[in-house]
Amino acid sequence: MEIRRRNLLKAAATAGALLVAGLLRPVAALAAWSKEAFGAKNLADAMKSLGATGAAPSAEIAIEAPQIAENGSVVPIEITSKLAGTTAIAVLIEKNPFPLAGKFNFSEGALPYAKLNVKMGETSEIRVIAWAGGKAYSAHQEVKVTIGGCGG
Amino acid sequence: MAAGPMKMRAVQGAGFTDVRVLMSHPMETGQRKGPDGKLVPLHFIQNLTVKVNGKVVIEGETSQAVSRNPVFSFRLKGGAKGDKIEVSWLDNQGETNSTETAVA
Amino acid sequence: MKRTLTILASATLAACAAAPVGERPTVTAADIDHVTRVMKQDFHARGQATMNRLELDEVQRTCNLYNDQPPQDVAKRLEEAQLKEIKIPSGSLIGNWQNGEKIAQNGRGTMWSDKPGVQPGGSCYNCHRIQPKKEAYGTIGPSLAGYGKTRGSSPEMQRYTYGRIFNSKAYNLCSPMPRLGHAGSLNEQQIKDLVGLLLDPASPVNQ
Amino acid sequence: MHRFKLLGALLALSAAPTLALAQKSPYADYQRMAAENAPTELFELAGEELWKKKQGPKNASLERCDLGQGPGVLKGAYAALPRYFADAGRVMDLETRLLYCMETLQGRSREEATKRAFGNANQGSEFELLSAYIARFSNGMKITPSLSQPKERESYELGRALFYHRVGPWDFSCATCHGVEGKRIRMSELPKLDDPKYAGPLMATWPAYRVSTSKIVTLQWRMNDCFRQMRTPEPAFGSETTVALIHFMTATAGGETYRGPAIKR
Repeated sequence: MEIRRRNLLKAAATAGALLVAGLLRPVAALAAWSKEAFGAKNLADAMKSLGATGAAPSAEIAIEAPQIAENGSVVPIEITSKLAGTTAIAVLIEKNPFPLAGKFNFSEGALPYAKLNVKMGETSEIRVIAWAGGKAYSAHQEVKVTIGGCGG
Repeated sequence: MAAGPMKMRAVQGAGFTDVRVLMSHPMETGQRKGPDGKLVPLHFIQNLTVKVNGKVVIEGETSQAVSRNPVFSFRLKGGAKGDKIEVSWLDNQGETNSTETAVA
Repeated sequence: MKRTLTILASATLAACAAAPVGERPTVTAADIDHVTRVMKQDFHARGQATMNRLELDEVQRTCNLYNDQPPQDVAKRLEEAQLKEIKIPSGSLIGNWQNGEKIAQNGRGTMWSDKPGVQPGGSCYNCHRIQPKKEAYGTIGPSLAGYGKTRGSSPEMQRYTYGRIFNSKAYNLCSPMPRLGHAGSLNEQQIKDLVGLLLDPASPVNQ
Repeated sequence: MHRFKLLGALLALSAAPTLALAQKSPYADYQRMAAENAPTELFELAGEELWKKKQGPKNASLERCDLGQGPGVLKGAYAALPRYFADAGRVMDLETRLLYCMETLQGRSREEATKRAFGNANQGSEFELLSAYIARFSNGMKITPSLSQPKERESYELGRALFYHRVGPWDFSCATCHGVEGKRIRMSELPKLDDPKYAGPLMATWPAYRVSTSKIVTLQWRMNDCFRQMRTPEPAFGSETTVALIHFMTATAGGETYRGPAIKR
């Protein structure tokens, strides 16, 4: 394994630390980031920005997540779409301040599958949207979040 | 860990190649207070790119809701021993990192 | 320690490796002193956690000696002595249950990491179910849900509840519960507020 | 470690009901999935760098450190600790031994090396990262802490006595929380650590990536933090007290298969 560290942009980032995040956008904009969808504060707005309003429920989308999570700061989820020709999958956590957690576009050569850890502020539905043949489909699963600890 | 090292493994499975990639990154939400009582600025990975032999196969966009020290697994169709896999990320502060490995 | 060690050395290896499940070691006064000696040599004061915290009082010493099951006469004598130390204020002991709930939830205070001078909480939810609707509760102590509903709030019950929080060891010498008043962790008003949480008919504990 | 083979087998049998028990926990699925997807390897990688890094007045790495299996031998080392080390004249757990090697091989002072014994999410401590790296080499092996030397039995007995010793302003002992079956503090299940049925699965998964603090936590840290919550003064890193407690609990877990570094809540 080889690790390469590229800090070319770090100097710019440091210099810009006092500036609002928006000014750094041009750098990030080199790669697309759906600012509007990620900035949406509720599920409906996020779905709208993603062009997924009215997504049809589908049993072909599998969500594997624990029913109860001991700690909301790390909730493992595994998502798979069995819809033929799936081009993208998005994960939304309905009760989070910003529901959209991630969106993955798959090209020829990748399977429509992703496994990741997400943060959940409270018990919430996890909604997964998959796009196939230009249409959006959706599935959801609830994850209960326990925030325990002794306070010590 | 602060933003820094990455680690990746790509292993052939049944008809696909399993790629697991780990990244050191604080994934700050901008809502957490640091030891000084001040809010720690928003700092999270926004873009993730997976390439196989130089060709982009997955483009991911992520938010601050991805957990600290992100771990992602992806699956590639087929895949042969020795295929070169490259994963890179770019965060909202312009930091970036990448790693590559060959399918084992 | 020496005595136990001699027994061990002559025992089989298996017995050395892991004591029979649930069986506590036989403890002598010398063993307790040995443990205290080792701790004094290994520990250092930090923040408000000073070294005198390693000294044992008679209750701790007795409970350690008898593995929390002292003979009845020994327990009774010490319980009575502990009971005498409880200072129960006059008048109603039912304080503000809303404040009581905050104190019951608060698990901070008196640790080396806590700021000195900040009034500690009672850590009650760590071990007890209290408000039936609050789910994050511990189970080391008995459930206190509906505590006042079944017991009423007579002056006698108020005094008992106050005393039990002030010094649980006065009622059950080797109870796992801290002596919150006796240790100086909770003050009079805080204990009254906790009594309120448990006994006030308006408290969610009794709904 | 052949002398404990029989014992290990016996204890393994007694630990068998543990699996069914673990499945009863409402968090079993969560814990399994989180463990599969934990970033533990990142910390192991950082630990490997520290193991090989030349530092201290002697500008030496730790690669010749003898963890009990010979200089530099990592395979199975963690699973066979704590044990007595003749060169140091005392029983040591992994972290205490690492400190010894930092002092002897690297020429560092105890004070300097333990200045930051426990790290944070931004930067783990040397002991935490090294522990994660070294423990990995014992994954799949049976836990067999040594008890054949008189000093080892003494340490075990001291740990056992400490476990039940009530002390401090709140009268707590380890057993107050970890001596009864089926109890919780808030929502956290409390393993009964003088019982192989609970000590086995627990000790088999330290050190671990702690989800709530995003860092590797070690047994020395666990001892330190339990005493903090018991409201006592602070035990010194690698002290006789902390090593003895670790020895007692590891011996109680003897025979269990080590499966760390794992994850914790």
